[in-house]
Amino acid sequence: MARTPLVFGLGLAVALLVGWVAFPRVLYVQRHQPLEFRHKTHAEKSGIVQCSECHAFRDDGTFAGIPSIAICTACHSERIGTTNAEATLVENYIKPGQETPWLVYARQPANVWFPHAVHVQRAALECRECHSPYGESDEVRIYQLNRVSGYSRDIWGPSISRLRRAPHEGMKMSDCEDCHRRRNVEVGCIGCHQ
Amino acid sequence: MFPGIDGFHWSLGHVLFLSLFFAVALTILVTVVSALWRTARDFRAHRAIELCWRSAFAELPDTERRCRHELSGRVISRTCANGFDCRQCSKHSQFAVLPARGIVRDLGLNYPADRFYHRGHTWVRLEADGTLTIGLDELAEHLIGSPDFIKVPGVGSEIENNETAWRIEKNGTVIRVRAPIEGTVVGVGGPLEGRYLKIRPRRNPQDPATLRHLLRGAEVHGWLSRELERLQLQLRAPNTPPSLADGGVLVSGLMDAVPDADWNTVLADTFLEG
Amino acid sequence: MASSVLADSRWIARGAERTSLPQFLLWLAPWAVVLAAGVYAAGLCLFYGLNQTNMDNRFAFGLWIFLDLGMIALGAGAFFTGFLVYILKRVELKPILNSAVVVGFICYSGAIAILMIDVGQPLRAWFTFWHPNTHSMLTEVTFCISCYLLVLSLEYLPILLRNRQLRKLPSFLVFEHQLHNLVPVLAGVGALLSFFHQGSLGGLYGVLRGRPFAFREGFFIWPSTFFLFILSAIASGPSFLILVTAAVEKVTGRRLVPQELFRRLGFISGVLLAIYVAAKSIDTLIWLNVTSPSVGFAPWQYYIYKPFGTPILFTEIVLLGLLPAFLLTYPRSASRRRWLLTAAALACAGVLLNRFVLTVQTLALPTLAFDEFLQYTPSWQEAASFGGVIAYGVIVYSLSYRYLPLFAQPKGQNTHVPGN
Amino acid sequence: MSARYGMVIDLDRCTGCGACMMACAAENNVPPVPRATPRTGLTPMLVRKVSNGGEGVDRREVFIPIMCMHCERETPCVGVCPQQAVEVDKATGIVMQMPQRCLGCRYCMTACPYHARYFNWWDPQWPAGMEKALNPGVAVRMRGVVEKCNLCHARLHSATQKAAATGKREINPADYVPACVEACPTAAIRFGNLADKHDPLSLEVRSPDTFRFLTRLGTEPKVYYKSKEAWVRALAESNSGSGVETKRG
Amino acid sequence: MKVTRRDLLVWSAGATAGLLFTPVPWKLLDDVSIWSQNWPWIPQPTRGPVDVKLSFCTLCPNGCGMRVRMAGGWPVGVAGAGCHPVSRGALCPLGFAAHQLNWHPRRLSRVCYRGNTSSWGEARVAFTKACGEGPIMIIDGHPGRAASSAFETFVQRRGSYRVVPGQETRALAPYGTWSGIPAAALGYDLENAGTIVSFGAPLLDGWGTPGRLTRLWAERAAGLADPQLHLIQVEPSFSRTAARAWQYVTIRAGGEGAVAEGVARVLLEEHLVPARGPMPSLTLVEVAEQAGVSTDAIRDLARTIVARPPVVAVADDNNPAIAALNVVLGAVGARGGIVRRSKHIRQDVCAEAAIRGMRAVLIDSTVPWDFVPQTDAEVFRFAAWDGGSTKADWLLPAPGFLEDLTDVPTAPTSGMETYAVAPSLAEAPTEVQSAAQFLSSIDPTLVTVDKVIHTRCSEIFRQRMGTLWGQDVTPVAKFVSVQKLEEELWKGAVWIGEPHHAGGLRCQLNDWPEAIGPARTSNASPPWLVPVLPSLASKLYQESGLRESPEGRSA
Repeated sequence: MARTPLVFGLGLAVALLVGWVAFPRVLYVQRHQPLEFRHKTHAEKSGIVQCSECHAFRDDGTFAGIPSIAICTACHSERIGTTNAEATLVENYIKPGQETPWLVYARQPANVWFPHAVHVQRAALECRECHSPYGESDEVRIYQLNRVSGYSRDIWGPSISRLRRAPHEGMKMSDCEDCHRRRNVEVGCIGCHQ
Repeated sequence: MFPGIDGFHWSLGHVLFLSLFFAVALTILVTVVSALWRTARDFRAHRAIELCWRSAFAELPDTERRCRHELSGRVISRTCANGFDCRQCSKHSQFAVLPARGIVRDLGLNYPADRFYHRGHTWVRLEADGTLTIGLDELAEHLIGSPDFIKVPGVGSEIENNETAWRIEKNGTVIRVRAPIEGTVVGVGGPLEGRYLKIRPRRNPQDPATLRHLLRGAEVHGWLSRELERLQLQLRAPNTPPSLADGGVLVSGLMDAVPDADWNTVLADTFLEG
Repeated sequence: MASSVLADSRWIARGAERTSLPQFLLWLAPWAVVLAAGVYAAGLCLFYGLNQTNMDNRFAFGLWIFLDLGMIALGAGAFFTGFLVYILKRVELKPILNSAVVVGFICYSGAIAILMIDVGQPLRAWFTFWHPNTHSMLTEVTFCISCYLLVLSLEYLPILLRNRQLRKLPSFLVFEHQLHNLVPVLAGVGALLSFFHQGSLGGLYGVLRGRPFAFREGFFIWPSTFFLFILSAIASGPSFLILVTAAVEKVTGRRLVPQELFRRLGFISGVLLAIYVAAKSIDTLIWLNVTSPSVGFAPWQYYIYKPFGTPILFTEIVLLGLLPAFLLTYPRSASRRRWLLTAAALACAGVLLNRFVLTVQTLALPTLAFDEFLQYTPSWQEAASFGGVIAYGVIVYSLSYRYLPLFAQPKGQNTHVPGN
Repeated sequence: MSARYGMVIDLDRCTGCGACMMACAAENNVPPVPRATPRTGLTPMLVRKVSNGGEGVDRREVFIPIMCMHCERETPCVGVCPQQAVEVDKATGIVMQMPQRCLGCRYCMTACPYHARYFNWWDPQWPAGMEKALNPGVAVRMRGVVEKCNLCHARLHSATQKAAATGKREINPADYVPACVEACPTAAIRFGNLADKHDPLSLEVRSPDTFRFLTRLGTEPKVYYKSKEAWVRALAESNSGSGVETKRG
Repeated sequence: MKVTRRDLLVWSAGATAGLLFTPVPWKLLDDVSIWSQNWPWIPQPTRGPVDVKLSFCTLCPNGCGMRVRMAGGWPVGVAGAGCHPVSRGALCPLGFAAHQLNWHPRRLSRVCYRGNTSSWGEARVAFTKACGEGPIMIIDGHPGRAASSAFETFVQRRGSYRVVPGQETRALAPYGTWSGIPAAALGYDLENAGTIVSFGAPLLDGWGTPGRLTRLWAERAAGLADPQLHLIQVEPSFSRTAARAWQYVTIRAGGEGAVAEGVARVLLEEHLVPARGPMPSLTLVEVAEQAGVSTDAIRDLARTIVARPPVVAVADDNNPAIAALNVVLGAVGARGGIVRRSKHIRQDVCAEAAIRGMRAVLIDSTVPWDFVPQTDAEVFRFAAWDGGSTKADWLLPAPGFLEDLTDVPTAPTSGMETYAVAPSLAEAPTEVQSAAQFLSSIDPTLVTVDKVIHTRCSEIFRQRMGTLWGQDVTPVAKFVSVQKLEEELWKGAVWIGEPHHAGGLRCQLNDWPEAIGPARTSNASPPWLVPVLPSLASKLYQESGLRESPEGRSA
């Protein structure tokens, strides 16, 4: 009669293994950025200190997000390095005047209105509070695309259980809400959805 | 739904509503889990077989649940309430003192007097070495004839009273034969050996109480005549009146001889399927 | 007929006389066709969206909501019988209990299936659980009918496990036994849930401040329709059970329950119906004279549009309310099977008419001075889905009747009498 | 102090040209689904023609733009939504419909006495390539959800953003004008903050010519109408079916 | 060990229980919901910087000022530009969805020769051949543009240039005939009128520059019992304008001219006006008979209209009787009446439907689709949208809304002279050419549109007259260079000429002209000049029932 718990346990174990280990690998597709862009190297070599020097605000208060190729061209109009990425940048994007098809880790869907101006300029939040200190590292992260929802993994956060995640990890609505609750800022649906 | 989820309010109505919901959900969950747990407990405590038999017994037609003392004529009418387990019957000893009214008569079947008979048409014979031999009685053998396939339990396995002891396959139908008594299987046989199982009983075979629930002697006749009567009713050709109870001797291999009968019912009634 | 040709006889309870398999399949075939058409229509609605229906921005609810409300009202027999048997210990109703559970299960699962097609985004329907608006009657309905369907499934499970083949598995049989022991708990929970969602379904319309035809004042947070719906549901539930049982008796040509039980159910139904009619009349008078005028709507204007004239109100309250209530309780009419069945049918029709008026007339009536009275005819997809649910019910009930012990029969009956 | 945005629609000035409908639909990315019928289309702003039923010189007609009235109290659609997809925004008083939360049960549509809510019966479709001409500030609604006038919240967003960029908390009222208000060629639709006593709108709503529809339902709509013609004002509370001739699709 | 069915069942039970304690069901539930919120087949708006540009609507000759919102380089929204002194920030309903027109399903995207796909090269060869073989005609819809100038230059030695005028322009034709001043130089000084009597003109429904009338009406007439501006509508049907007019006179269809005669007779007989003649030929009884109104009503109307001078009568189309009424009223060449707004415009020759003796006819995309010439000449039809059946041999895809540089001359009914430049804001499909570009490719020496615009700007600068209305109002005299002026115009400013002179226009009537019945039978919809409506407009009109369905119109 010890057979039944054994078989049951086996099913349980297989399910747990599949759910926790295999499932996240299947759910997310790994994509590489078109270029190996290193934040730290750029900061050191060009003397850029502020994020907003490249990730700028426009005059009407909107946030430009990832800078356009024009900003890259300012320094890289000709090859200034020997790496493959440098060659790709100059040959594939700068010379034809084409925008780099960056994969945006923090991209929210069309129904979300996230005003950087309100958070950064009015509430004076640091970029790293939401975007992690990625801008200070030399890491080139792999972009993970959720096959079902089409979202970047950063929206859910690196932990599949969403337990024990760092404050900057996760960009789901509940994360926004948590932060708002902590800071006692109340907004209705209209405040963040368009 | 939970604090921290968008739309949760710490308002009285909201909390009350959700509390009620969780209470209901919890009640349902507890009900299911406790039913499961009780099921598992029954199996652990070996009550499951008993429960199954009780349930099957409850499903039997009234005619199949007659008390042995009614069959033997000691009482006019009585339905068994103990699943044929006279060892648990408080009334059994009272009936035993009543004189038997029936006369033992040859029904053309061989029911040796040294055997004890179970209502599921098995017999038990006490051997000298303290083991019990179990076989299918003559009526059942006549019914089935030569089986297509039999499946007996392995040596060393435990069987419980009224649990399926072995299975007989005949013309695509699986017949589950109920065990007449509990014990450990020490030997197996088949129709050719004249016995199906040899078991070591769990209780002391010398104690009369061990085999008290089985029919023996004069009781067998009353029971058998009722069974034969039922069979005749069930096996007659459609739209013919029932023939008399003494309508001759049973042929062997009735299932082959009368293939159009409602064998489902016949076998279920005969082997106490429930 | 020779029983051995019944290929599925091993699955049919011993002693239960059932028609031959081919004949049974012949009976199921047309229903299966209707069900298939319904599934196809539902598939169209899910795949292409609700433009497949004839509902529109003004007639945002249509045939399906009427079906939901009607089925849930008639399915009230399940909880109410359970309540009577297990809580009030009216054991004489026990023979019909299993049948009542199956009827309830069919009504509720059918209603939920239709709801899932009816909502535009079924994939997000779980948001109601995750972000519930507890002020909404619909939230209450969603929670309660989901839970109650679970309860009904658990009540249905023991019946299912009593199938002749399934019960051969000891674990199933023991589980059935243990679950059956706990069914009174489920009956209690079911009664609680039903009380709330039957009421909330009424509240669904009663709270519509913007629709003076439906809007009602009430007690605490519940408009009067909340209580009227509970009453009308428990009044019509037993009547529906009478109808279903009578229909099964007609189809199978057997007497399944003692006729005394019919009278008993009819009496319960009749008394409750009488109470309901009284409450409904008082409510209508209050609404006509106080509630509606207070929001600026003269009551006469609800009834100027054909076909929703005052006759419909009369029909609902008198012809399909008072009359069956009388017939069901008056001993001389109640003791005649034909009268009893007619009365039960009238009672059920009355409740359906009530649900129809509340769903359809509410939406058809104008609110703004320059609104027009609207008409709406269901599309074939709506009608087919509707038919599909009915067919689903018939099929599930037929299968249950054939293979499960729906009506507790006296032991040994028919056992020795071969079928003909 | 939170704002309470509202409108006054001067019916005497409305020529029924439909510019408000068009501007609203273009601003809010309303799809021109060819197969939609007059009763299954999306018209968050809908101009209806109503006449007094007279003939010849006695005939009077009025055009009534109907939109979400943004009821302030007992908002009929808010209480009924099972999953909080509708709310009255605390900061602005806008009755907000969230299509992403909506499950499409349409209960709110039956609750709305103004029929100002619309269901996306169809998949949103535009002629090929026209997605380039969509307003980036408004998400396209998917099939199977309810939508309505959200008082051009995209414009509120732009105004908020613009204010935040200069560190301000309050928006410049000139930056937030709904599309219908902006489009009206006769300035018949006026928009403002009813909570602001100095807003011209606050004065205007107190005019004896101003009225609201179905105020007796007690929902305190924030969209007011205005007319000097008594028969038009009488429409506000008059019984439906009282013989007024109407036209719509 | 043998795997039994029971094992499988137990294993499945274990696996199911286990799965509930993994993210699989819960994460999938969430993701599927998110998927349903972002269905991949739902169009997504473009992301990118948003920008507002000033421009002008080029769908009709009125050229209303527009603020065009651009996102990612494409127009995504249109609103009225308040700085435009004529349209004053108002647009007609179509304008609000005009930016969507370029993606209309009936947009023309390839050259067609008699129903078959052809190419620009072949069209060019055919047209060049035609030019060599005989006279050609170019028909223009919006005269006075830089492109019109190029057309006229092209046909100088090759044939003739004709214009298809709008109804508003046609209504001014009698004054042109009587005064000798081109009708294209005339306009209405409605801003100063005290009473406007409209004979079926849809004044509040897209007449002239739509915003001009609606703004004027809203400011001076709407909702007042005795407004400063009396708007009297004389019309057979209860139109939108009639519904909103201060007074509405219902007449029999085609009775407009008769009513005008009757009113003139009463005015003259009762000496309500200084004028003395000539007396209309119809008696009041005859008028009442023809127009279906009582004689008393005509007398009342006459007395009412003179109660608040200045009075001007507006005809829906070329109707000499109504023009004669204006002469009787003294409204011609007077403040608040018909005025001459500019000096230098010459009369355009109107295109007749029957065209003879031509080898080829080129029809510009500005010509209304329903203008179908009856001719044996080879027809080259430019159009951005396919309006249905046409008799053109060549169907040539033209630039759509804001896809082509054009200038915007004075609007037909305007009381003041204006000039503006509408640069191309949207990228045109590659297969598209304007008529002017097409002609340039045949005759490379032909003057180009931007050159003409430059010349015109220089002319304005040289004359140092008028004012520029843009972000600020600047007199032309203040500009230091033509470049600065041109830059402002390209950014969306409007040049306004000198104020019109009340004098300079005289009409003398010797005989009462014969009344002409209405040219149009139905005035339910305004004279849209685009063959198709924006899809959104079609939809909204259909759904609101406000206007007749466009399908019925274009068929």
